[in-house]
Amino acid sequence: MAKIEFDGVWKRFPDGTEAVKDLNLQVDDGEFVILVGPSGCGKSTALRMVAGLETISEGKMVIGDRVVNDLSPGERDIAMVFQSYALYPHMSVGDNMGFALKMAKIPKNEIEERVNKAADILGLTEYLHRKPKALSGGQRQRVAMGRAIVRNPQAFLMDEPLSNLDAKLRVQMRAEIAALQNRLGVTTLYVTHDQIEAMTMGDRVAVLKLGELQQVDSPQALYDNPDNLFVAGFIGSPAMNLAEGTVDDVDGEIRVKLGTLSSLKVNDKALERYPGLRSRVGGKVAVGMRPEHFFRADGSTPQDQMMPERNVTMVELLGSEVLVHFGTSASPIITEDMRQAVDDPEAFAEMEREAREGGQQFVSKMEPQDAPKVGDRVDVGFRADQMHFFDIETGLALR
Amino acid sequence: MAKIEFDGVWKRFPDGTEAVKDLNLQVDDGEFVILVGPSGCGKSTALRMVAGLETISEGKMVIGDRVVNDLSPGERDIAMVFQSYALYPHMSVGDNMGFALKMAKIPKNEIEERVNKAADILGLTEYLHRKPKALSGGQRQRVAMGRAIVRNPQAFLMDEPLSNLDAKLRVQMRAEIAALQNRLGVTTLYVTHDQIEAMTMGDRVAVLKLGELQQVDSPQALYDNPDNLFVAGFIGSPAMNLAEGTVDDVDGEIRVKLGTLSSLKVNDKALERYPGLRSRVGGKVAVGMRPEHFFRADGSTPQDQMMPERNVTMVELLGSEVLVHFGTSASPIITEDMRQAVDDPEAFAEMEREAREGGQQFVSKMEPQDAPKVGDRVDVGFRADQMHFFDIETGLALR
Amino acid sequence: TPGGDDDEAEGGEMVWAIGGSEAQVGGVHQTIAERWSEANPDNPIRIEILPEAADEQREQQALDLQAEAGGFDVLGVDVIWTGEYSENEWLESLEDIRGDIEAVTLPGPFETGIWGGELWAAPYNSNAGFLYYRTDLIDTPPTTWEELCQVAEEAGSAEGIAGFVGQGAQYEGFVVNWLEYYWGLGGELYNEDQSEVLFDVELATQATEFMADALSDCYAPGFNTSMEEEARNEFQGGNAVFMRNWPYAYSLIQEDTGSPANENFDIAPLPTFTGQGTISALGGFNNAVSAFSNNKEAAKEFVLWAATDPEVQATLATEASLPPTMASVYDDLADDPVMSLLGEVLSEAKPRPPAPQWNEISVTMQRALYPAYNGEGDPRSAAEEVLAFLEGTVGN
Amino acid sequence: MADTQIAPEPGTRAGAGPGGPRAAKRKGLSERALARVFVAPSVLLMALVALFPVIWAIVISLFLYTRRQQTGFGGLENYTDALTSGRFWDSVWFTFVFTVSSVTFEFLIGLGFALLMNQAFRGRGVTRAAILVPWVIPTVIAAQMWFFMFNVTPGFINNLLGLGNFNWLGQPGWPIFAVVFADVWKTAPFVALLLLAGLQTIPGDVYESARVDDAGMFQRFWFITMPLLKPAILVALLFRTVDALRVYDLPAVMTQGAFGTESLAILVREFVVRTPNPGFGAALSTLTFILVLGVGMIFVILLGRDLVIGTEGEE
Amino acid sequence: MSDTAPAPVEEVTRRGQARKNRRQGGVVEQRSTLQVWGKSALLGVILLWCLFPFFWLIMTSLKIGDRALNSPDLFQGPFGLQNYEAVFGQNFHLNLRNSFVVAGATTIICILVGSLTAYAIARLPLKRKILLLSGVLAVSLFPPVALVPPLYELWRNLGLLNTWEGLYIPYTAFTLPLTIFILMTFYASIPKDLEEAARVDGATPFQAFWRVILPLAAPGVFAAAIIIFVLSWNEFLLANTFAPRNPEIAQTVPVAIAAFTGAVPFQRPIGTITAACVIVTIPMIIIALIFQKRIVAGLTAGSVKG
Ligand SMILES: Nc1ncnc2c1ncn2[C@@H]1O[C@H](COP(=O)(O)OP(=O)(O)OP(=O)(O)O)[C@@H](O)[C@H]1O
Ligand SMILES: Nc1ncnc2c1ncn2[C@@H]1O[C@H](COP(=O)(O)OP(=O)(O)OP(=O)(O)O)[C@@H](O)[C@H]1O
Ligand SMILES: [Mg+2]
Ligand SMILES: [Mg+2]
Repeated sequence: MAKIEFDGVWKRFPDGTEAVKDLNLQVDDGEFVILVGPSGCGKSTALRMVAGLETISEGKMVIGDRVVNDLSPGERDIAMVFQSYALYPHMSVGDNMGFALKMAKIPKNEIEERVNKAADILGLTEYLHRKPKALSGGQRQRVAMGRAIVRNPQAFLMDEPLSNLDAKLRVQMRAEIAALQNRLGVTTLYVTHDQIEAMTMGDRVAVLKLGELQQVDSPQALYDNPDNLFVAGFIGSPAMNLAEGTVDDVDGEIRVKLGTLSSLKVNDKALERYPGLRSRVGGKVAVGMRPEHFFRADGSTPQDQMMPERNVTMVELLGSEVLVHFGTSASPIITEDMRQAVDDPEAFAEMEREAREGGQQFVSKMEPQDAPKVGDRVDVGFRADQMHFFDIETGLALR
Repeated sequence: MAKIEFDGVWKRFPDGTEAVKDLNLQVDDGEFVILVGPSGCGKSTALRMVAGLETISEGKMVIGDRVVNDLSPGERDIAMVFQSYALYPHMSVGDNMGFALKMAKIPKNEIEERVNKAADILGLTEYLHRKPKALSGGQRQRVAMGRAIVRNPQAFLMDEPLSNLDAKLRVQMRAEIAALQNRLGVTTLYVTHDQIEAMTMGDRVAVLKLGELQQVDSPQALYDNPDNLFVAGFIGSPAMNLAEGTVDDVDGEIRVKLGTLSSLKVNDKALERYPGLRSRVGGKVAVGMRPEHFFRADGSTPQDQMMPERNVTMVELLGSEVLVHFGTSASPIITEDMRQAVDDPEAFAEMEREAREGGQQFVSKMEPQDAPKVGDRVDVGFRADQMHFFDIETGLALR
Repeated sequence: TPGGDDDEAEGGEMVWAIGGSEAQVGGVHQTIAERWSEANPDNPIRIEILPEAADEQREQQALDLQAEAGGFDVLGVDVIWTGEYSENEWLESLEDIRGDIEAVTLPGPFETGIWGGELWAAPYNSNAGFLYYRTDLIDTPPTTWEELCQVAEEAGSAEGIAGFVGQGAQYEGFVVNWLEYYWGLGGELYNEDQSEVLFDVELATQATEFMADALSDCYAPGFNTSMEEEARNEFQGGNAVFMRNWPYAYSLIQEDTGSPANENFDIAPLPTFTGQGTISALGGFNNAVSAFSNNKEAAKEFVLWAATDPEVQATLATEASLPPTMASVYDDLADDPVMSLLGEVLSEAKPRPPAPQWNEISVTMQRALYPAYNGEGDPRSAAEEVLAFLEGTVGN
Repeated sequence: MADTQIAPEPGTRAGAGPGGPRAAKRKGLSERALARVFVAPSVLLMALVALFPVIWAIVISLFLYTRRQQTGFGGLENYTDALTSGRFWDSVWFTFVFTVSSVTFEFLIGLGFALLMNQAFRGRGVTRAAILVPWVIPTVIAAQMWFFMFNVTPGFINNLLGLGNFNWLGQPGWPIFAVVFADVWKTAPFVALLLLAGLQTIPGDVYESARVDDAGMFQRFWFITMPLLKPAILVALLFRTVDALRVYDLPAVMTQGAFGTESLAILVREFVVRTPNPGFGAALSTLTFILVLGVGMIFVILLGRDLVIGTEGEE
Repeated sequence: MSDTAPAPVEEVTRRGQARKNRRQGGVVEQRSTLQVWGKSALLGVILLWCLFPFFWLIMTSLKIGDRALNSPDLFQGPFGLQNYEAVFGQNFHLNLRNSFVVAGATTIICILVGSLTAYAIARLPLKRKILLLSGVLAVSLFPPVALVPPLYELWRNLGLLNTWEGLYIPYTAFTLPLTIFILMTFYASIPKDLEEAARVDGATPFQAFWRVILPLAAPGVFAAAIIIFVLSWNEFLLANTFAPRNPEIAQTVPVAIAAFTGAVPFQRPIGTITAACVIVTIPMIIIALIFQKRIVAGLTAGSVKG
């Protein structure tokens, strides 16, 4: 077992792409760290650098207490689940899983035992003798998983290992991986796009954007206290609603005004978390509101905790909950930063248009029994203590 | 545009594997049907049969009003996103996306226009000149997407097209696909493991298990009224809690007793949906309870709508909500059916053990503010109208 | 006499490097080697069989000799290699046995062993060209080339077959054929001791022009791609009236009872342009002693024996139809039609000059004259080219 | 596993400095060293066999000879002689024409064969072997055979086509055709074999994509097969070209170099074997070598661009 | 042109399925009888093209008698096995043995040594690869006839004349470039991820090569093996120089064939040559038949996503 440390690590591809920029991240011995970030932000590259599959353009990579920059992958003693699986096509599923053990000269019967056990866990027992090409996509992914979990390495590197599994299996696998990691105490770096995995599996979550580390913290901390707009917008699904707000001081009570209509009270709890807000009175800030903190207002809801008569534009039934989209006159946030995070010129253009028109859609999560219909005008409440505030230019939280 | 019809379709692989068994499914003209099912249940195979990439062992495949069993893929005029992407490694991203158009002899400038538009949507504009091998996994998947969406075919076939994208991009893509499908009115068959995609994108959802179609219905109907235990357990994440219950008639009030402790009232609403339950008084049935229908009971909760003093064994914070696992003495359901659905002998063995010991863990979804701590003993309420009942042997809903 | 460094190596087995069909097991060279070994158990001789093609034989000998490896003691050398080998100092001079050999050998073949006035190779077997003709189509063989061509055309077209076949492909055989015309016109290449060029451009042009004309008249189709075997096959298959070829064809045609030519052919000396006498190019192989041999004395004895022992020489003729070089043998072979004709022809046959440059000369002639007779070049300038080259060879 | 905090790498722990990270010592061979070890045997073997003779040949090409007798140092005289001789340029021209035409046809036919051999049908194995037959026949014998085929005597082709006594080998123009024809017959299977092997490397799912994209058979061939087959094509063309540039047997046996069919290799052999002039022969060899290598380099660079660059060390 | 989708033979041999499942993955393709006939006809033409001359060889080798052998009529008798008897009367089995040893050794060494080098060039970090490749190529490009005299000298000094080693060593050296180029393209076509997976699994670079890359390059390896074997089997120049005589020692088949002579000087031994040629061609056809089985598509199918 060993810690993994990125010490000012850069990756430049021959064509000049900088996939990882000055990454500083320490994964402690036995820790389980989740790596998240938009597609193409350098997660796989970072993992591959740990594994020794990409040269390190600059900086130091440390595993245990060895600088491993020049060590070959085999010498690093890590197990990896490749995003592309990279199964050995000429070997049966069993041989694929046992290959690393065979290389480590583990006795045959022990190999068999460990492979069978892993196959059990992964539900691959009946496919042990098949070649990868006769497997379904998810089965292949499980084989890739199996190749890692039969081992007992210094570190696990897993690159979206569950992305092609069905929900049920994924739940099971999550539990298995967590249990395994717990039992072996193996340092683990885990890439995922699944918010649930990100929030539940790891000790800490590291958020990358365009090769740059944004924030590393425990999942809940990340969720509750995002360091900047990007993290705020990235963590959580559906994403946090972000809008331009004007800060007012009404009789010593700080309020934010979104667009033309609403003026919401910022309560003390929120002010405690964002003390920087006080100095912004009269100015504009970025306001973040998570969908699940909206609720269907009723008579008892104070006026300064709700946006009255919102026009419902879309209702998505998710079974256990409902996503209600409604219109606001709040201007969306447009920073260069956002622009990059959106990574999609057209969406950006639309946002700009919306900004000009001074209005955007908010998404709220409501109880199914509270669900309005499209076209309804509803009063939408918001929990005053749950607001987030960021500098509109730098995107940094107003702490 | 054209309907797609599976008419008693079978697929047997040369090694004898029956990947699709007697599939009867009609996707209407312009309809958006989602195909879900456990890993390896034959979803990709079904799609590939529509595309003409797998021969049909038995049955008829109809697109529009032509039997296409013997038509080559090209003649079927369908666009497909492959689960494995199948990008052209020697072509740039732009050429990959434009290839089908080039084959269709679309003028160059129009190709360029359409490719640029798709690249915009997919956030690939800056990669248009790269070769696939210099892309990240998610970027490759987007190229695969792009290859399909530049076209205007009779049908879209999409095999987990968003599985490797981050949450944010996925939300965007979902919207784009839905909009595109709406705009073009193209019949679409869409495979996914993502519950949200399954629940929000399609007109109908088809559930496959081991090659057999289980149920086809609108997402909400599927969620609310699963036809059998398998669908009940498969749709929804976290999955529905399933346990053996004894049906009692207490003064004309139907109750179910789970394990030794609790006896829950079945209210009229539930009875309306499961009239078959009445005839089972005194017998055992399978009871299904969705996690989101639990709540933290308080003084006002009637005794017959709660399980008192449950031992909290795990609490998962998901940000917007909390999963609370608690112990019960309810016996789990073990049918051959279940066994197959679980597809994992070890998990099965554990379930059997639990069954002997007469107890299993339930998962509930609660508001973060209601979250107990591990080790707490809490009273867990359940919404009496939301119970599901199935025959314990056949797994069929007791309608 | 040679140096004494080989004294201690005196005795032991000798190696005779010779190729061709007769070197194979059962061939006459083997018989002769066995005969020698029986008579000289101290210095037996063994054959290293060289490949069939002359160029290959020469190449293999050259590798050994160039390396001064001494792997070969006795070398079977083509009559045209004498000068080259001696100039390379690969050969032991045979001057001390010259007299014995010269006394009994036909002059033509003997000359082929001489270079720079010295004897380097002992004559072993010889060869000369014949005119084969169809006795059923013509009565008497023509004596001039013009006549031959005319008769060939007439008889050929009457019969629906070709007139004349010979060696017309671009290779050494073509040079031989051309020289036979050129010599037949009275031309010469060099003077006696090869110190002066006597090449006559006029005659050479005539010879080439004759061939060029004949190519469209009396030569068989494919004449310009035919070698010995192609010629024989055409004649033997009954497709030609005349053939210029070596004696080997005789027995083959005679044995082929299915051939239209079988029983219906005869041989005659090659014609000339004057109708006088006959001229043929000489072929054959001589035996030389390697300068790197460890056993030169015995080797010399062997080559002398092979050149002068009447029994050996007779065996060549009787067992293998190889033309002997020893004059007296022909007297005993008078009733063999081939041998008797050979006896006649050989005395007038001309060796190609065994100069060291012969290969270059031959190549030059091929490259100049072959296109010329094929209408691809001017015969006169081709002849001038040859002359120029020949003159270059006498300077050094 | 040990319960130590520190990486339990036996043998490396002893040297672990307290606290701070340190550069780890390598164990075993680094990739770079291994690469050298992998390359070494080939290089040694090839150097052992080829280096000395090539250097020797290049050295003697600087000396003047009269036949086999060295007559002194000549510097580049042999080269200037060669480059100013019409015979040299004639043979360069023939070699060039031969190479271009034979390689073109070999490639086209070989590609066709390869595509055929790649099909699934009963008797494919036998067909594959049958297609290879021309190539396994020793060249000299094949050359002899084609001489018999084309020559007036015995005249198989004339017989077959009823051409009477058409003199394929004995009139200007046609001998080149005959030689090229024989070479194409003989070596198209070689190209086919290489391309067949190359076809196996093309992933099947790309074809599925292409079918779905409604690419017809020809389009799949042109847009998918050809580009993905490029490395194999380059290798096949490379070795066919350099071999064709050094063709010897076919013209030597079929025409003896007559009617402008003297190839560079025939010329070289002329001066090495038939009319030996080691210096001049070596100079001709060196010129041939430079020419062939020059052409070969074009392919190597094309190939290298495809295959090698990018895997090269990044420093 | 034909389609190039991978098409393993096994599937074809299941006759019932064969009609529907023509190719792997069972891509649907319509086949009219016309197409079938067209393809069969094409196949026929190709086989005729390839095999007619070989047929000529066989017919000629069976002919006896001088004139039959030289006749343009393939069926002009008389026929008999005398030519074959004559061939084996000349210790030809020893030549076959020599050729087998020499070609076999060349093939094995070439594949072993060449594989490693090709792998290093295709995948391992090396500087100046293009230069190395050019050097490798250059080795085989010098006109061999010019290399013969110095090599002869060298071999004589090393005592390698008339030995098997004396032949397969230079053969290996001169065939290595081809081997390296062929295998290099193959290794380069194998997804890099596989090897990376192996390295992560603790395989040394050599093990990764040996256990993962090499098996997947089988089509290339076997194609190369066929080529090397045939080239060294048929090599003439060096064999004729370094071991020109003595079947007991090292004379190879082509040299032996070239040494065949007619019954009398000048006579061309067509009968025995063709017979020998048929004899030596058959082992190579068998080898090609065996090796070609390994030239199959789709070896890397299912290994990587994307
Ligand atoms: N070529 C083949 N030969 C034999 N069995 C196969 C072959 N291809 C797939 N299968 C099997 O058929 C079943 C269905 O495969 P399919 O790829 O359709 O699954 P899927 O539903 O797409 O699964 P996933 O969600 O994992 O992609 C699987 O059990 C698989 O193992
Ligand atoms: N070989 C390469 N050459 C140039 N750029 C590359 C190369 N490989 C990856 N990249 C680029 O580097 C960036 C990071 O890639 P990486 O694979 O690490 O992304 P990722 O975070 O894993 O994304 P995903 O979630 O889509 O898998 C991407 O923008 C990608 O386009
Ligand atoms: Mg990635
Ligand atoms: Mg699938």
